[in-house]
Amino acid sequence: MNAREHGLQLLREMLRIRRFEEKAAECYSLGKVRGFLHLYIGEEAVAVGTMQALAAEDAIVSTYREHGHALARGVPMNALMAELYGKASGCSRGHGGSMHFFDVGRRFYGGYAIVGSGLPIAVGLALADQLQKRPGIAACFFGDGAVAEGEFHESLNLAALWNLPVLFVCENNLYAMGTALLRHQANPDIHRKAEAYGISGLAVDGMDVLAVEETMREAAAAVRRGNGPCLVEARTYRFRAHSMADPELYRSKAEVERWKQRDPLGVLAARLREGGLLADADLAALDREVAAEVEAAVAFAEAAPWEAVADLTRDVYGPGAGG
Amino acid sequence: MNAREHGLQLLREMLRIRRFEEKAAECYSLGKVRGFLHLYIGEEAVAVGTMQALAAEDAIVSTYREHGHALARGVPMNALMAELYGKASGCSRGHGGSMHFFDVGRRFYGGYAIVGSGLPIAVGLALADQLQKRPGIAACFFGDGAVAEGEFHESLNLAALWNLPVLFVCENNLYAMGTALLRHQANPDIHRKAEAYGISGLAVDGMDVLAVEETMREAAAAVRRGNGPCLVEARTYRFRAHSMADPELYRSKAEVERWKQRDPLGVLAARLREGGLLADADLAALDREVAAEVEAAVAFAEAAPWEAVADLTRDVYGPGAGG
Amino acid sequence: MRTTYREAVRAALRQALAADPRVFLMGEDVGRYGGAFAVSHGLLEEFGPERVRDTPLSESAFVGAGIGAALGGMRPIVEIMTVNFSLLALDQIVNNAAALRHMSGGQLSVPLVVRMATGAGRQLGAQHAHSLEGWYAHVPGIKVAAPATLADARGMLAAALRDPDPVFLFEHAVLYPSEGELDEPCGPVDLARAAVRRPGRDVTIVTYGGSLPKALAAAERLAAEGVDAEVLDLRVLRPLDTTGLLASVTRTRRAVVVDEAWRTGSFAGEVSAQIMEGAFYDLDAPVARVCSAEVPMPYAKHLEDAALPQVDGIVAAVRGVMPSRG
Amino acid sequence: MRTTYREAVRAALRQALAADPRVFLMGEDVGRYGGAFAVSHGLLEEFGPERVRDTPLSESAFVGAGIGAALGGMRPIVEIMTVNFSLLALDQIVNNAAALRHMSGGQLSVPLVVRMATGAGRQLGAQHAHSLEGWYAHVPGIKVAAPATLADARGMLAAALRDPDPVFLFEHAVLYPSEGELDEPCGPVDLARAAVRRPGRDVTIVTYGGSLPKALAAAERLAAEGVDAEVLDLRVLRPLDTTGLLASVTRTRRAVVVDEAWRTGSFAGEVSAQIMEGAFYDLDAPVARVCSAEVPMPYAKHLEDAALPQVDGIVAAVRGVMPSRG
Ligand SMILES: Cc1ncc(C[n+]2csc(CCOP(=O)(O)OP(=O)(O)O)c2C)c(N)n1
Ligand SMILES: Cc1ncc(C[n+]2csc(CCOP(=O)(O)OP(=O)(O)O)c2C)c(N)n1
Ligand SMILES: [Mg+2]
Ligand SMILES: [Mg+2]
Repeated sequence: MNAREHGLQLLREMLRIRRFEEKAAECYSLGKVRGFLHLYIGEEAVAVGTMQALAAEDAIVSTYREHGHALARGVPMNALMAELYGKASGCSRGHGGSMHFFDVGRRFYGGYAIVGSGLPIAVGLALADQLQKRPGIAACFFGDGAVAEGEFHESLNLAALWNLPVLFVCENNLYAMGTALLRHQANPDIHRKAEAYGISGLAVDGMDVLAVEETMREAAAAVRRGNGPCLVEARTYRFRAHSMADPELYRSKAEVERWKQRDPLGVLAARLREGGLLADADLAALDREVAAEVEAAVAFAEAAPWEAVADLTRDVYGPGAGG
Repeated sequence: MNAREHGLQLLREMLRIRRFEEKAAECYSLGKVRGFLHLYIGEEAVAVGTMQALAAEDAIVSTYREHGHALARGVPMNALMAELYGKASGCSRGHGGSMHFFDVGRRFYGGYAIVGSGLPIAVGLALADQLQKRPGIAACFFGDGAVAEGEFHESLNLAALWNLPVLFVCENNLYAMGTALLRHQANPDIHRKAEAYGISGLAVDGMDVLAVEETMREAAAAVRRGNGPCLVEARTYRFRAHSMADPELYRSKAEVERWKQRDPLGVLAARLREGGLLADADLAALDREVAAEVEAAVAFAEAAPWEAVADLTRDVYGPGAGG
Repeated sequence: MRTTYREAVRAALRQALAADPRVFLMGEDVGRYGGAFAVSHGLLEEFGPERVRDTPLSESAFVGAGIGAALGGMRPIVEIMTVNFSLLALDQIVNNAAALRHMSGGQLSVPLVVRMATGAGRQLGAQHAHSLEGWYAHVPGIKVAAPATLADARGMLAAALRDPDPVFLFEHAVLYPSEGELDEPCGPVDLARAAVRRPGRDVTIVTYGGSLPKALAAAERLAAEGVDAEVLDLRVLRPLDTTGLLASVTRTRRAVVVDEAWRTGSFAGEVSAQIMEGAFYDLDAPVARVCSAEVPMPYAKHLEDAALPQVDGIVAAVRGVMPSRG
Repeated sequence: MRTTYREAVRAALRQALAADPRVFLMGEDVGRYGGAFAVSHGLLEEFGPERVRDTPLSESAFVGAGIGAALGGMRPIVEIMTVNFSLLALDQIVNNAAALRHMSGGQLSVPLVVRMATGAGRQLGAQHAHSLEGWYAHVPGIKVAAPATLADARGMLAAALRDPDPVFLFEHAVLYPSEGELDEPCGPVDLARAAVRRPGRDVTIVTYGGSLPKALAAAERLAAEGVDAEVLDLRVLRPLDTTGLLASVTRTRRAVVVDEAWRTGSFAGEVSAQIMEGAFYDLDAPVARVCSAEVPMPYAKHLEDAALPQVDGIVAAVRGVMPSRG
């Protein structure tokens, strides 16, 4: 795939996330989507850039802010929108909602809503690959806030100690809910914490999808080569509130506006334009294409069936569960 | 106090720990002391050297291997031996045993038997001092194994973030039970982990009580000055088994013998002799003195009363507990 | 005065902070964010960052630090955003907060208050819907209370701060917006007795916390059918007011226990067992339980509704223990 | 063949490791140390460090890694040295291990086995004496079993490894040295039914795990008094064999539940509640409980003995539910 095709591909993926979430927020205000809804808008370059470095055999573990990771991984938008609607056609049969997308076929091992609790899972998935001599690596996304949890420390030490193929991706968006990085990290230089575990740590501009892709390819390759885990800090920013309930008292509109100047979609579009790889017509076409996909997803979700209440406790235990 | 007096004082404190524990082990084989008994023998220089840097207003938090810390802090040997016997005259009324010595009057906040769980307690004690503008600092002892626990990470970050007066003392005796340092720490350079929290970390020869004292005075002074917490790694070794149940399959006799060449009591005695500060007569006198104290402690413990069974649930809740 | 459960808790916090310099509030986002449920909104501005402290995401460390600060003479109020995250701090709670006084032979005291939101009903899925009050009530050395009314939301905090031992207050998230009348002045309430929220002759509906409104609604429905149900709010799960519980049940001779926890191993089971032990010969029917279905809480509304205790289910359970009429 | 509970567990581990390459054992000191209770002694030498893995002190991470490895196709056996330390891993257990299958709409399966030593009686003090089986039994999505006999110590592990869901095995530390006869060959046992360990007509003593020997001793003492007690070993706490429980109690019409946990909120309460719900009209006396005193476990032997269920207390409780004679 040439540079233009690749560039358009990255732009398309980021746009799919952007439009999907704008629609999700709209559906939320209409009461069709409920519970917690954490938007990824502004951070799209991290998910899309990282996925370029991952293969089908790799496993992915994410957080409650995982719409972008699921979409970039190729989980069908229909299944995701239906999940937000709580329908049985959702990627988790409506059991999970926004915070718990799963697609085992694509090795998307899900959204975890307890901060930090996905890290040990990723370590275990990597251990399974190592023990079965499989080529896969485990990519684990988490936020800057998760770095303060004990599980961050325990997981990095364990993965490093056992030389496990884990790509730890910290999405540093400068806030843990309303708590700024400097008020939750004594040493805010997150990627440098890799040294405490004797592994390599990298930092990358999380608003530049090409930079993210390059860094992640490098990091993933090293992990694949058996160099053990790697910690990558992607510096990004959340354009929207933490969740739909957040009054955003903790940051200024000006700060948000400053970051919007570096909108990852805008940054890439400009870069492609400079290179003469993007024309207005391309953008318009992308917009139409993605808008259509989103509309189709909403139609699918609206039409999808509900799980029968009679099946409430099905899937609590597995088939033929002994005893 | 001149160099000779000070040297003899340090030697006496270490000898008191050594003889107390030898006697405790003897009582254990006689069935008079039960439960878990973790001996500190070989590590005496760390407790004794550190206590030189602490004042009455400072708080101390320790582990289940805390005989040495309690003795060096000045908790009466009688109360400790009675506690090992499970008597009501014990420092914890026989409720705690070897792993749970307490003496609130001396701000000895106890032995904690869940590895790593003392660290947050020390952070809180330091926070109380800071908020009440008291001069005290909190000294927190823990082992190399505790460094792998999430609470180590969370506690150091919190103490550093809030600039709390905590002296974190890691007694690195190279083993977590039967697991060697290199098999539980991806990066075994423990004091360097301080960097991840933006605080200072120091390492010291834990078999040399004078070196420990010097380093701890330096560290404690910095903490007192308000420079925030400090992490000191004392490199030491456990001469005895992890506990009375440990068959010691994980290390060689030769390794233990090598370390015994650096017995902290021998190291100090030799140093004092070189300086002409210690005569055989002094040693003999010390031995007699300490032997007498230990014998008295045993006599006290033997004669001490048992807590009445009728009082079993007293002290579960405080006096005038509301409700 | 007209107010809400949320404002009642905030008023109690403000009063506690104003009354005692040893009191401080710490937890995730209690400060600049204003509290995940806006309970502490405005307190940072009023009392400053020393006394209203935002913590990192480190539940074990900041709960343990609360224990240490209490040992050090402070009166910390630790907010764990929700009970779901308290699992990460259970070691500090069970092995330190609850044990230190006795384990030290009575030397130590841990005057700590821990507040947390609890319960389901907001479509948050399996990891954000726990009701673990019953687990906490199992642990000697701590006290466990569940304010279900505005008066308790306001008064239990002051009572907890007076207590020499760790007190855990469970605030059901669904109650925060609930409105009602509350009159000044506000002092502490007792942390000892269950309260009859609706007197009745025919049957006792025993409940606590977020299930109280459902129990009262069920009682109203039953009244229309001529069943006069008493509604007993346990208020404090540990120490449990067994006397008050047995007094009501021996009077009505029938009981239904409503508890949002999963049925097996729920606190409702403990209540049933205590009735068995203390009022067996006074019972005209076996005690029934209305609890949550044994399933990780699903996100979809119709499934979550089906999993949780509802008014219909309570009414049906009460009918089940009443003598069947012609 | 003459063997011990410890050796029975070891035999099961060896057999499992030999039979299935997906099986591996991980935990603190399971390897070079030989296991804190010498259960895994020799397995490192036999199966190597890849399959018998010493972990750092990181309960949350290695239990979570066990969950992840199970998701990845392995059959991990995670040893948590004792239940006391499992508090540090409860988030992984409750929010991940138990929830992932349902939360993912049935896509994920977590075939994980977690073993841990439990219980008191060895003078280890308040932080090393917990009996939290009842807490685990509260959680849907996992299974909870407590081998009390040599046959179960050996057979439950194989059964647990066949199960598609997380199974938690609680081995009472006091049982490890217990001796008995066990005959080859050893296959899996069921993880479904309670077992009558001693048939009797007059009363059912319901128990599990470490309390079984005490219950049997009490039954012998009672036999001498002419009271023929049946001893029912629950074996599996989740899913509970309610049918087997009710079958025994409806036959004997009297029951005493023995459980080493603190009384309030104990699993014994759940058992009592289920008897209330399923056999109320068949009872001749209220169900009694013999549990631990509500105190952090003290170190001193006489105090620990007084705090724990003992044969005398069980005998007295049974007498209490029998009709008073002469
Ligand atoms: C253990 C735990 N504590 C608290 C919460 C509540 N909570 C949800 S998200 C969040 C902030 C997490 O920040 P970060 O890790 O930076 O991720 P971000 O939301 O910025 O993507 C908090 C405190 C939680 N879900 N889990
Ligand atoms: C959380 C927890 N896990 C496991 C144990 C069992 N255990 C007791 S001591 C110990 C080793 C601790 O090693 P270290 O911290 O180096 O201290 P040391 O014994 O060497 O002084 C272990 C695994 C425990 N007490 N707590
Ligand atoms: Mg963030
Ligand atoms: Mg050590």
